[in-house]
Amino acid sequence: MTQQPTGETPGFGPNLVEVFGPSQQDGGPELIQLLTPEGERVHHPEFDHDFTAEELRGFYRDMVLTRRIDTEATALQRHGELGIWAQLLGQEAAQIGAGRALRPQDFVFPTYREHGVAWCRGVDPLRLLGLFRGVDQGGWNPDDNNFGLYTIVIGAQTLHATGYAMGMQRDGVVGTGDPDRDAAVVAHFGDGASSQGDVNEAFIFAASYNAPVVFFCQNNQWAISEPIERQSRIPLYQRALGFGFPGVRVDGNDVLATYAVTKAALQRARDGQGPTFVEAYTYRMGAHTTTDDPTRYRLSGDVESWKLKDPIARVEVYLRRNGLVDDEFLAGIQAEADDLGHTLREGCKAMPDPQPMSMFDHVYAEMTDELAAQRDAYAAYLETFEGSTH
Amino acid sequence: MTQQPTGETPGFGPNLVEVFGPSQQDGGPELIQLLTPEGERVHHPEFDHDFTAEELRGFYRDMVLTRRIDTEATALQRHGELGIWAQLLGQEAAQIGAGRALRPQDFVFPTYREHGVAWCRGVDPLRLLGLFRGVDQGGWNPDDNNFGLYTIVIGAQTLHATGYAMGMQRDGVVGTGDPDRDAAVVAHFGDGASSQGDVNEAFIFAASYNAPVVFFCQNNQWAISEPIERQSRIPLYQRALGFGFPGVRVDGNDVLATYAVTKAALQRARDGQGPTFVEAYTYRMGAHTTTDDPTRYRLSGDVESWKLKDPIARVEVYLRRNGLVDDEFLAGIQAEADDLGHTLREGCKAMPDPQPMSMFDHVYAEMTDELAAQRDAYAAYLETFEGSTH
Amino acid sequence: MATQKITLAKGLNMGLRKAMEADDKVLLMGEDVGKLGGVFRITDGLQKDFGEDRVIDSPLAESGIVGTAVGMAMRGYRPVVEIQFDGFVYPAYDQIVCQVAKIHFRSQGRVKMPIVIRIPFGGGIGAVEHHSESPEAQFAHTPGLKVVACSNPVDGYWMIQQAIACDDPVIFLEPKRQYHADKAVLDESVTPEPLFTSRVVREGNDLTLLAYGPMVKTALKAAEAASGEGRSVEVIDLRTLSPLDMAPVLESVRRTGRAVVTHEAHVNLGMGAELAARITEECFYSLEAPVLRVGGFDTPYPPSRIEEDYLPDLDRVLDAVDRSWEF
Amino acid sequence: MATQKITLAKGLNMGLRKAMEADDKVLLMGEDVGKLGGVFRITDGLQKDFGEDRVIDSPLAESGIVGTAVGMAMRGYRPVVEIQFDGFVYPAYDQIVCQVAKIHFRSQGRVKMPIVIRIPFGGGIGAVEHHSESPEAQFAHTPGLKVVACSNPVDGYWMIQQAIACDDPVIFLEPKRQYHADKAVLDESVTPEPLFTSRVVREGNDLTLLAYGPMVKTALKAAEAASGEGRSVEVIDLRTLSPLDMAPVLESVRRTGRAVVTHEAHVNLGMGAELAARITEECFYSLEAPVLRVGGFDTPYPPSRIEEDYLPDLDRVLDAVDRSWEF
Ligand SMILES: Cc1ncc(C[n+]2csc(CCOP(=O)(O)OP(=O)(O)O)c2C)c(N)n1
Ligand SMILES: Cc1ncc(C[n+]2csc(CCOP(=O)(O)OP(=O)(O)O)c2C)c(N)n1
Ligand SMILES: [Mg+2]
Ligand SMILES: [Mg+2]
Repeated sequence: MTQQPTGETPGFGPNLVEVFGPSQQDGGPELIQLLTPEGERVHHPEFDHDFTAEELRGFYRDMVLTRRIDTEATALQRHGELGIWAQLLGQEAAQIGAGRALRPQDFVFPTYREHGVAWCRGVDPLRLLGLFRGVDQGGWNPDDNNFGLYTIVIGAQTLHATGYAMGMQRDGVVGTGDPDRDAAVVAHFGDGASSQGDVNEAFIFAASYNAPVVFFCQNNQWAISEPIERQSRIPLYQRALGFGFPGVRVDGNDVLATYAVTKAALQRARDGQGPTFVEAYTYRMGAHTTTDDPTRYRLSGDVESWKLKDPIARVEVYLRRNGLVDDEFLAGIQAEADDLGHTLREGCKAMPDPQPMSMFDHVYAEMTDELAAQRDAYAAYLETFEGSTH
Repeated sequence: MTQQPTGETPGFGPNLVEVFGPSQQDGGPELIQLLTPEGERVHHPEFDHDFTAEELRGFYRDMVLTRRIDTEATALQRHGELGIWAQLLGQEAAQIGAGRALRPQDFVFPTYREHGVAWCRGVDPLRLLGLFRGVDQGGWNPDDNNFGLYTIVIGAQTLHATGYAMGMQRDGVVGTGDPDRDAAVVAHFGDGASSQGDVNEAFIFAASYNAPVVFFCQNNQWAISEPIERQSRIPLYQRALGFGFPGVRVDGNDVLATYAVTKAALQRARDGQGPTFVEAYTYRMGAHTTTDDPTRYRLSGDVESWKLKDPIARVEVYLRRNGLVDDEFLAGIQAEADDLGHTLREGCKAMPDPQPMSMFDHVYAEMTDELAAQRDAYAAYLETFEGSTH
Repeated sequence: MATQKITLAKGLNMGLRKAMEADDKVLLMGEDVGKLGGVFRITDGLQKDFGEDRVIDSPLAESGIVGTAVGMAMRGYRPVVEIQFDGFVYPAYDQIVCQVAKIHFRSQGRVKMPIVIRIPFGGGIGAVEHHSESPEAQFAHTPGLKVVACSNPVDGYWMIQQAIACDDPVIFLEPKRQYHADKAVLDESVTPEPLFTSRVVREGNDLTLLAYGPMVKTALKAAEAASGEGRSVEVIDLRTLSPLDMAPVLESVRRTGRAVVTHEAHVNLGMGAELAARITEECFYSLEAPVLRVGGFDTPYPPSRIEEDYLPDLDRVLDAVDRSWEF
Repeated sequence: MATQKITLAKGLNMGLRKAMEADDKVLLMGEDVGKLGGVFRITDGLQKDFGEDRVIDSPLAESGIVGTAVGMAMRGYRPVVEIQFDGFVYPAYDQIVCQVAKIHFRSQGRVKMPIVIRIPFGGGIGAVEHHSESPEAQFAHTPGLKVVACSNPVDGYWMIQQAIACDDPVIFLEPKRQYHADKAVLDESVTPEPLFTSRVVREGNDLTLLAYGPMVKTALKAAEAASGEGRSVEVIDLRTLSPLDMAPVLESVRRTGRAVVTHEAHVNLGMGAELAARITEECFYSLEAPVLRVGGFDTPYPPSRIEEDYLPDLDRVLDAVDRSWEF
């Protein structure tokens, strides 16, 4: 009953399908790729990069450690140490590619799932757990690593990113030609988020002011139980074209391609050429969060087929085949991962609960008398239990 | 400082400007036109229609009478009979073209400026004045003429339109092939409105459900004092392409073209082929409303150049040149317009103020005791002034 | 008709099913309400039985969901919208307060808005930010909306059906931490009270304790505890927040002379403020003490590890009862 | 420094200019704030003098305006946002209550949100729907926001500068029907009171009348009229709605024993409810009558031809004064 287009209607110019094809199973021909799922290095006429062995090993290490953060956190949730966890399994390449393309002066606005980007920015992974453990709502200082706090209201941060980028314009750090000065912003969001008014308004503001922002969408095919088709009937990156700025689709399971494309988009922004939409075409291998049950809404066959496109495996194959790593190197990274896992486990369990009275702190920069009175009354009330079992 | 794109960046594929050019002064080559400003009938390969003399005379009459409604209402505001008035001067062709393309079973969601569409739907023009006089908030029954109430919050009605269209799908009145049954919705909005989250969400819902809705945007170049460039740096109709449905730009000062294009878009919707975006490229010849002062923000030269594209004059030239009207016919319409003006003037002045107590009516379909008590208390209070000068 | 023991989640699910069976204009809309059955499974199985046209998975956009529901209502449907969590209703706030609430008035009664907006609300489930809000006052302040909150499985079953049958828009608040907490016996042969009425859920003579949604359970426990200290506390489950059903409240307070209101929402400008103002105006000479309020503090909802400090609990309610006494 | 007579519109315009001169991080954003100077001309001339980078015409999208202001604030700017009319703030409500209000708390004080959101509010100007709303309670209920309302030209001048200097987000309400109504003498050498304080604007002994924004003028007239009948009414201009400055209010009510609150917003869950609840709790034994509220009725704002019936006026305020007396 909710019919899909049945064909061409006379009178509507170039048939739409010719301009914008429907989303294709494998990401379509427009998918930018530099490393195939089989670990073959391929080249792209517009986006390419000469990766050093060092860089490639770095990506590999980043992805392995990021995956470990994710599996540890998932386990910690199962053991009751976290209330919930938003897994990134399968999205490591998209995040490490995007994260490593940044320069220090760039600024990142994440969702709640950007653990890999946080890693690249140097945020202590333990700090990521606080929100999910319920001990804080973001335990790092955004200005320490130019990495904003996780944002839960879908899409809200894309406007913040655009405003921040407008601030950069006013600070004169865009288009000066000085590579250590020119800066840009990355706004992360998901395929589902692309339906929010805020995200589309962010496109409008960014285009209108030509703001230096890269809209980095991880199309992991799902918004909880809803497939991408509910949000868009054409490839998402094409959304940007209608707002007057470029959009590209990159293989989000290919860290090389994601890196190269994001880097180019960031440079474009820093140069003062405005916003770009990067759709990292990937797949959410796990559940939406640890409380979700994807067996209710998707086929295990789909998941299986995506396993063949694993972002880490293909880099490992490439590195090995080209003799860029040896068993010792790989074992070293595994050891590092084990250490990281251990640190996270211990660190998480040791994370203290906040002081109850801390909820009155930081409601305002300038505390109000009425809130101070409420706080004091509660403190006095709590004192009446002193010594009791309350 | 808010730089515009300075050129091509290597790595971003087909240069954007090749795909989507910047908005062009005269509407650009993509502008669909059937009658030039000089009154020449031209043809279009995709959108055309054989207009009967009857139809053309009808358009002419509609536009003249609509303009009269507008000038009368403007005058009534100057005389203090209306609080404010939203003028449509210059947009008559866009509205009559869109309005006449409707079939009875279609449904229209207007903004606050669709006086011409209301006229086509058979809404008594006097009823339009109530809102602006402050005696009601919409004095007609939407179901009487399938014409919704004026909506003031920018863009809100585009979602209502989409939902209504989804209702039509569920009612089985889309794509049945029965011309008296198949129905569609038109959502009106302005160029400024295209920036609202709601409008973009309406595009998403309409595309996702393939809803039978025509998004009819009157790009009159201004949102109060802000020019279209603040909202979009490419032609507005291209916005739709990024959402996966067709967009076209029609000369909104050409009633023939607007009619033909809207009719085709409506048919597409009724046939179950989903949404279309029609950008009627026009110009707000008057102020935003009677309280606005456009001399503060735009050049009189621009207005002068648009006068040459007057939507009524070109039809008159065409009709006369082809001997389709004579002086008597034109005089008859003038007389009709004078009558209409008279009716509006007298009718407006005679419009009674609402009863104060009516504000308690219709807050709910099922009145609540507490509101009834508030009403009764106020009535009792008013009675204490009975006989006094209150 | 057989009786059965049900949870609140089950009661709501059954009530939705009944409403959909009774009237094929009833539609469900929202994020993940289809195959998944909603993140709380309240719509479990309904898409399977009623089809995708009546149980509609929506794009991820709350304003869009409510805005299209308005259009559906104009076309004669009765949409029931699910907002996934309380904290995500705000993108739809404009459509709710400017459109849903006003269209009947704007149209002089010509256009009805029989929309139900279901919101799982309140805290205490150990969730992250935006998942534990209590936005009721932000809706109750808006004329044109009706606002109700259920507190138990049986009410859930009946109230959702009554809300759907109501020709006015209803904000329907569901205490999410009660979804699976307790079971109650549903006897479908018992005629329910009308929707917009409050209910005395425990009788008492010394103090009137007002609660709704998740706090009713706490209030009942507090009354029980107080009775141990020889204080007879009457508990009223308000059920309807707009309109308020003041008659049983005033009758009670005139008898008891004391009132305490409790809710999870922030105290400042919460429902307690309105109740205190009205009770004081109507029972001025009966009051032995001012109406006291026990609510969430006037801070953002804190990290979940300290949410039990933020939320009013048995002890804080009892403390207010004591303070009322000592006044 | 010379004194001059100014309107409220002029006071705000001058205050904005001062703030922009004092700190080049101060930016203005909003619809039509540039060449047009805003539909009320409050930003008149500022874009000409400070340039398009500091006085920014925004696309027509309120959520976008506030959301980008958040990002600007994160980058160290102090954005002053103009919402064109009260009824158009709701598309931005989500960004305001979930982001602007919470980011300082969320970040444990690491990220400040020095954003001012200016809203011309209230009715009485003969406007169409959505142009006469009083949304203050919907913001005051939200922890993390501060909410103030100015009532006169001199306060307009000082308060807007103080709000911009404040490191917390401030919802700044401007009584639009007062913009051009009256002139007052501005003496810039006089040091203003702090922003978050209320002010006794007329002394009296028999009843305390609380008002803010557009109702201050009406309240003063009512006090004048009451004095003709031998009743000495004290009028307090609340100025700050969140936080409330209760000290002068309580001091006054303890003296007078009676209080009336008036505002244009709907009575139900309006500021009057909170004031009534607090006053009653703090002054229980001083009150001779319950706190009475005179507000807009609990209906949508009606068509303008009957708005004077909807709005509280001199007579309705006096009626409440009488009722308080007769209690
Ligand atoms: C405004 C809002 N509505 C609903 C939610 C609940 N929610 C959390 S994540 C999610 C799906 C997001 O999907 P997507 O944008 O694709 O990101 P992903 O989770 O796949 O990374 C939803 C609906 C929310 N957080 N915010
Ligand atoms: C949500 C909202 N914000 C602001 C306004 C105030 N306003 C009324 S009309 C208008 C400009 C609309 O421009 P456009 O969409 O181009 O329509 P036009 O008036 O040109 O027909 C604005 C900003 C409003 N009505 N609603
Ligand atoms: Mg996703
Ligand atoms: Mg316009």
